[in-house]
Amino acid sequence: MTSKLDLDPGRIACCRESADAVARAVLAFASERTTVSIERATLRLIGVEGGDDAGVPWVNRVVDGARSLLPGGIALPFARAMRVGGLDPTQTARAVAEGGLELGGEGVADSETQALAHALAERAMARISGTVADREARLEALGEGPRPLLYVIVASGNIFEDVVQAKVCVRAGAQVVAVIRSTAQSLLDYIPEGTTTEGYGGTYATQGNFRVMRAALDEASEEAGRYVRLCNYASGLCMPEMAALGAVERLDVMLNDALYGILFRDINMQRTLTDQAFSRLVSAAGGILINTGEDNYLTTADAVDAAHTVLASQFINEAIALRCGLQPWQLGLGHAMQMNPLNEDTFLLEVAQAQMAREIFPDCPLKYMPPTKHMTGDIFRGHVQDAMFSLASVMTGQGIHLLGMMTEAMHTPHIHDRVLALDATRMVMGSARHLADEISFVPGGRIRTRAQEVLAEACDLLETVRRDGIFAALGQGRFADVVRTAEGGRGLDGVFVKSPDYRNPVEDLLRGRVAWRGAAEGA
Amino acid sequence: MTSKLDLDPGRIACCRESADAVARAVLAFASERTTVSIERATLRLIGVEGGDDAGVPWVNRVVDGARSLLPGGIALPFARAMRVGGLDPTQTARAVAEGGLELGGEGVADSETQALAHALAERAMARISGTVADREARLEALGEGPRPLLYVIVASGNIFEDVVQAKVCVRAGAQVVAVIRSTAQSLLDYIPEGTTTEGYGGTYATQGNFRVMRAALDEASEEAGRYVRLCNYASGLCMPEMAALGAVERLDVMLNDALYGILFRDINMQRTLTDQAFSRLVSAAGGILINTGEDNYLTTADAVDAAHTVLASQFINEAIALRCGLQPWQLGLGHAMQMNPLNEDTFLLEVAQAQMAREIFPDCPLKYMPPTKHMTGDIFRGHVQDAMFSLASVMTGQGIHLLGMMTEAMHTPHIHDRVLALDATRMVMGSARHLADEISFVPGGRIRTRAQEVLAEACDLLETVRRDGIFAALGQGRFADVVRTAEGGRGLDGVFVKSPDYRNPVEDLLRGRVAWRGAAEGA
Amino acid sequence: MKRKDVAALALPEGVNPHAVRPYGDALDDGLVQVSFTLPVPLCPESVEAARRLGGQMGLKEPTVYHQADLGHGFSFYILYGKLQHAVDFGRIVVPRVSETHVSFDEINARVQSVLGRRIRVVGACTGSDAHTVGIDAIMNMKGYDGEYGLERYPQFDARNLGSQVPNEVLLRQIVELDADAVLVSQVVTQRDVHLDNLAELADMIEAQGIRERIVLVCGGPRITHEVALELGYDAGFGAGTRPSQVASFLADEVIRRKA
Amino acid sequence: MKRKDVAALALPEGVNPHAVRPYGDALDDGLVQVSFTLPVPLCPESVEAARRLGGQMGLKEPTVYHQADLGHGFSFYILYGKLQHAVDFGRIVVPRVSETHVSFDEINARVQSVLGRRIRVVGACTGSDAHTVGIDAIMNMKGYDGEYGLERYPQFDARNLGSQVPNEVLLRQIVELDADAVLVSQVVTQRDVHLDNLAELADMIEAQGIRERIVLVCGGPRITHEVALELGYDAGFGAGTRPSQVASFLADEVIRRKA
Ligand code: B12
Ligand code: B12
Ligand SMILES: Cc1ncc(COP(=O)(O)O)c(C=O)c1O
Ligand SMILES: Cc1ncc(COP(=O)(O)O)c(C=O)c1O
Repeated sequence: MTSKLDLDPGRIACCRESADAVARAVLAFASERTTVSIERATLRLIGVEGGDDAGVPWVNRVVDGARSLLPGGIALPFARAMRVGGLDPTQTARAVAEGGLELGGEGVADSETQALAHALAERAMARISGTVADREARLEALGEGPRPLLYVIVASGNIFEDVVQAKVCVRAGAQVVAVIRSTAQSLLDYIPEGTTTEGYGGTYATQGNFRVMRAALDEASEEAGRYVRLCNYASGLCMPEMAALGAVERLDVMLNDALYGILFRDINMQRTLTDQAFSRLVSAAGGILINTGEDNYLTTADAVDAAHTVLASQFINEAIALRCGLQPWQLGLGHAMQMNPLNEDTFLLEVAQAQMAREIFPDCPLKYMPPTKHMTGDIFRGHVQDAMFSLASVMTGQGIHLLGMMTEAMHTPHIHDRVLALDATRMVMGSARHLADEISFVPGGRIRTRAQEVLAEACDLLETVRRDGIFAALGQGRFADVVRTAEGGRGLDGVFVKSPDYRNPVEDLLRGRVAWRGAAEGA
Repeated sequence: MTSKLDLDPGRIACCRESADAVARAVLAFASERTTVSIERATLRLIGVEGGDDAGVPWVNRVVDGARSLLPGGIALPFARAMRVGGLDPTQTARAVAEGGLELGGEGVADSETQALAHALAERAMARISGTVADREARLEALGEGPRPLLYVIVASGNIFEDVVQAKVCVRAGAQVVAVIRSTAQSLLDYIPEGTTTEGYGGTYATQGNFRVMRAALDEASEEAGRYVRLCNYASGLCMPEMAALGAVERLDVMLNDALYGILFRDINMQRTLTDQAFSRLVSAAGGILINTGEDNYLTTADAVDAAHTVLASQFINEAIALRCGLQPWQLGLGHAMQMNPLNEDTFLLEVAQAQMAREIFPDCPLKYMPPTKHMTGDIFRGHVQDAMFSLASVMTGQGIHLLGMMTEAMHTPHIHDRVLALDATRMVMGSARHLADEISFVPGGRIRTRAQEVLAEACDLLETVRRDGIFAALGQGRFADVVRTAEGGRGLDGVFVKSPDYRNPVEDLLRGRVAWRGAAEGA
Repeated sequence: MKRKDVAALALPEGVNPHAVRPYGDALDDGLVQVSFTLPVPLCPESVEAARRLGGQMGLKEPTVYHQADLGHGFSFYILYGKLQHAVDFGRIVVPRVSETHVSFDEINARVQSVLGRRIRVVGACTGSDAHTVGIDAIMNMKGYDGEYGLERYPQFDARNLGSQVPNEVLLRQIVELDADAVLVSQVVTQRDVHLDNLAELADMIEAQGIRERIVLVCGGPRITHEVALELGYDAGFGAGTRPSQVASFLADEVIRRKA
Repeated sequence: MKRKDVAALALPEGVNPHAVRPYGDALDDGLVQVSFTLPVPLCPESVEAARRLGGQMGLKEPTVYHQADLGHGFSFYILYGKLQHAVDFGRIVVPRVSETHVSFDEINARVQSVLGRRIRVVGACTGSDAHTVGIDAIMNMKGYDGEYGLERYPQFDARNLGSQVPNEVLLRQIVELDADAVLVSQVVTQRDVHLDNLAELADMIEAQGIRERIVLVCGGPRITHEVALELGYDAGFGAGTRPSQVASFLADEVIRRKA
């Protein structure tokens, strides 16, 4: 692809350098820590499922009862308990929770325990690889249709109703179905159990619900003759566990962002950044396409003034992701230009931003979100706003296109809202299918100038963040106009500095994979 | 403006040459003939108004009673009757109609009658010029807002309801208000009298209704702080009279086409082409912006295959208009690409056609019509179709933009349909205001290639029409897939070959104006 | 199926066919969208008026999500609410034109073998209506939606009289050509002019004493089979009709009466 | 005007204020647009079902202009029809927040001169609701729609606690800061969670015995003044509220109670 914007490659390289420095610092910080959710994710990966009658997952019961052990990691104590009890992972967890088995004590570091832990980790990896192979076979057999992938959300609050709606969407052309989870689930420090029909503003993300929807979409995929991707959230306090469930239940796409939880959920930054590293290692192994959260930034900050913060964050997300072993094709970097459409020439700015992201991250399937904030109760106007956005998307070669809904300002979509959105989007994109090949932007024009300016500002911001560190930058409100402190927010009590004897064979294998791959690619 | 399409100027010149040859033949044919409507228009211009109790206009009563005199023209016999009766024009007409005065007889050619007829014609011209000056003063004082002018129709069937709706439109941003006339009025060989609240699918166009709406729009213009243009039809069997009323009642825009009546109303071609010439002379003098009817062609013919017929017809309309003294700024050449929006890349073809017309007729305020035929009962889809069309319009610098209505497939618009259309159009055009300055089309691409092909085909077609003559071409169904014969259709009995002593001082002055102007411009 | 068989219809799980309600994102939530203009200027009371109208329509929790002043005393509203009404789907019976899909070749073959002569068809868009695209789609060579029109069928002798044809002229042609079938198109429906036009033609044909010999068919975007039957026609075809549907119906009917 | 005066409203000519109906393109034509999905597959009977529902809503001549099969047993409809219902506009009374528009400077001057001290305001988006943009628009420096927020008003001491604030935490802050006024934002309305949240807070403040001393205000896109009053609040502000409207109301109310 030749540049239509004449962006300075030197400046882009400079952004990447700063971002990588930030990423290195973040990952160094994270590698010295673990969290309750990382430990729970580890248990989930080695096979612990289910929970008590009150719905508390066994992994929570186990980890909460073993806080003092966490600096060393839960893996070896748990493996030892398995050996002692001679039970499978879930039975062991239950026994531990119910007091029948104890964690800790002697033999935690003995070689047999280590061997068992390692074997369990190997099995976990095999399970993940199996899922990857399954997905690849299905994709191979069915294909998935042209890009951008059309992405819709279902959010009825009842997984069975969600299934109905998802199937209707698939018939109307959806290529990715995201099940929105219940308001505030991200602040729960556990994942609810079982198949649930609860939630408001969304449906609880649970392992059971993942399975129900995966099966439904597999059926719909066969019917539609194309593979339909399932999406959920590796985000919030349970980020690592969500990633783990995604990897084993064959979710294909997961929202996963370095800063989103900090900025928009007031989750403690030490917690989220530590969880980030682990969750990305898992997603990398699971062949999961992640969607980053920059599409949210401009809901709080001004879209015209703060466009560069989106780009800067994309660079940071990219750097962290690559260092965690994600491939460029797995990076659905998010963006959205939340501009008041009544202002003059906003479409030009929209196109400039979208084209810029396209050219800077040529191998990433950018995830493009419609400008939701300026949607009003006027569904007719809103439908047109979304159409213009569809045009911008196809004009600039986006990879994943989140469908705007004309009823965005009122409710989670009604069944036909999505169909009408898909119809309109397919019509607009079809009628302008090759427009991107047809047009170029005039030198010195508003579009080129805007893109160049935004890039320059992002470059400056990244330098500042590199200099001050990400914690300080967040303390200065540099992203999304939101100010957060290193000690503030939820979940800090779930962070532990690793002791020198910390062991997590699952993490080791995940990291090993990255190191191996990095080595293989000469990076 | 530099060409974005790399159209061959030689080919454009060649088209103009063929078209001009066609125009010369048409105008030569027309200059040897008159029609009942031309004669009635002449009477209207010299001041005859009103009609009998049954609503038959005096001009019809007079002309119908004097068919044998028409080869010589009505003007002198009428002037003589005025002298004999000593009455004003309307009184004279009434007296003639009621048998109190006779037309014809001796003295028709004497110098005093000639002088009176000439004086009446001079007064008519003065009245027209007064209207022009009035319009210019108002435009000077108020301006009329940016191009494309947003053009909406009102069509309630009741002029007073139309007024309400027009005012609401003006508030919402309309710059041209067209009062659609009743279905089939074009086939009436008279203009109904007075202020009427009748009509279906539109409101009768009458002199009284013109006045009501003009007054209302003048009021709305003051309120809005911009001059709002009024539009109606100089079309159908009464084309010349409509043009005359438009010129005296300060209509600003009139639909007026060389072929529309022939193709879409089965009006006899000799009749329409003769009426054309006179009506255009009047519109030229009246400073009226005409809208030609090529936007209708692709409702019957296939838009992709027959796009060149639109261009060919635009060339013919242009040539006839220029020869009748219209200035390029008065030529609202119509076009619309009625393509199924579900077909791939139709937006590219739409843009190609619009940009092509823009570049070929750089000084004409092209009138761009939305693709109405593929509008369905799905108002949500339709609203988006119209939005895409608004974008194509602003991307290619159209001059007049007829607003598409999401309810096009069902009814004449409801009051909010127009407001929603205006809202959406202003939003789309505003957000892409300078897009035309920003983009160019790649050499060898689909857009350039398409435009070049359509031009080449139009060139061939024009050569055929020049060779065979317009009558034969219409007989071969070369336009809009409709076949018509020289003797077929309505209104042929209203055409008269002028005798050598034909006199029409109004026509003389109108023609003199053109000759004088042509001379002044060295043409 | 000529008649709907409720049991055979695949209804979503849980739907009670005897009380069907709109569905937004849960069964029986009744969610509907409504928009309209009121001839009152925008003010809190006008919004409340819109809401109350929603209530009168049978909406529970009618909510005005958008309101706009249109000026000159008018204001526009968009509402959502939960419709309390329901329909008994099992009781609805709608007459249908036969739905067996037969191909171009099959139709021609059948006419040739059973009737043994060409079917004579006259068509027109009548009254002041000038919309020929619809009748052309059905009758002309070129056809519609990838299908040929009747003129292309070897076993049909199709004559399209075009637009704005007065009923008298059409009747004269029917008699003159001894038509087996008549196709009338009506697109303009303002002031119900189409109903008047169609009824007038049916009466004239009746008065002429030839009604029994003719298959009388009308069509247009606002025509339904039900309306056509009410007007005394043999069939009515609406938006999106394909030529083969009409040809197939004509062949069946003419054969039924004349073979 | 605090109350609507029907006589003072400029109604279009001919409108009867006691029977106001929707307007399409003629007075009292009653034209409305409706859309919904039915949980039945598309067939002639489902279209008829949609039409009948239109009839039940009070539409004369309900016409289905668009129907689409959504698959899996669902179908979508767009209807138009003529609503027979009407509202008596003269009888509608809606409580309003005072509408006198006062400027930034006037408000500050008035507080300073009449109250003689700064007004203490605490604001938050409560419960699980994380939508801060609305409360920020009213309270933060930056403000909204070209107007400054309360933090910029020299005569207001405004404290924005942000999002997802539990009612207990908010109450504690109210007491601690001895707030004159409380601003609560609620954007998420699913399962009426906003009503529960707002009612709970009102109860807690009541129970604390400080209700009289506090001007209690809520806001959000689905909040109306009427709903707020029902919930025991002093005022409610909906979509598009500007900071000065809130500042002006707070100034009036605090002065009324405490000056
Ligand atoms: C093209 C068009 C025109 C063209 C017509 C060219 C022509 N020679 O046909 C032109 C530009 C000339 C025109 C003019 C006018 N039009 Co017009 N026009 C349309 C438009 C945009 C498309 C119609 C069309 O071609 N559809 C495509 C065909 C294939 O569909 P169809 O007609 O439904 O036909 C199908 C079926 O219905 C069926 N069918 C139809 N007839 C028959 C007959 C038989 C026997 C059978 C079996 C089946 C059948 O089969 C067809 C194929 O599936 C519609 C809006 C729209 N999008 O629908 C307005 C529309 C029909 N027009 C309208 C009006 C009012 C007019 C005017 C009266 C406006 C005016 N006052 O000047 C004029 C005058 C025309 C007149 N005297 O009749 C209104 C009618 C409103 C109403 N319901 O009464 C519409 C709906 C636009 C609007 N919203 O105002 N129009
Ligand atoms: C931006 C946004 C977000 C951002 C919020 C960022 C932030 N820090 O605020 C993010 C991306 C984080 C987000 C997340 C979610 N969102 Co959200 N979001 C929106 C969106 C697009 C815009 C809201 C907005 O900023 N409006 C602009 C402001 C200025 O308007 P406003 O809030 O109405 O405020 C004005 C007035 O109401 C009033 N006002 C407001 N509060 C107060 C208070 C007082 C005291 C006063 C006087 C006045 C006042 O004054 C303001 C200025 O005029 C809306 C859709 C839309 N277009 O409305 C959805 C929307 C509100 N979100 C929704 C949902 C469901 C969610 C999620 C729950 C989805 C999920 N399951 O994950 C999450 C979780 C959030 C949570 N826990 O609460 C739904 C709510 C549905 C409903 N009615 O219940 C909406 C309507 C989208 C939809 N159609 O589904 N969202
Ligand atoms: C990265 C990311 N995580 C999560 C969410 C969803 O919010 P919640 O945390 O409430 O699930 C979003 C919403 O856009 C997001 O971008
Ligand atoms: C040139 C011209 N005349 C007239 C009309 C309107 O039709 P009618 O002749 O029925 O007034 C049109 C419609 O688009 C037109 O383009």
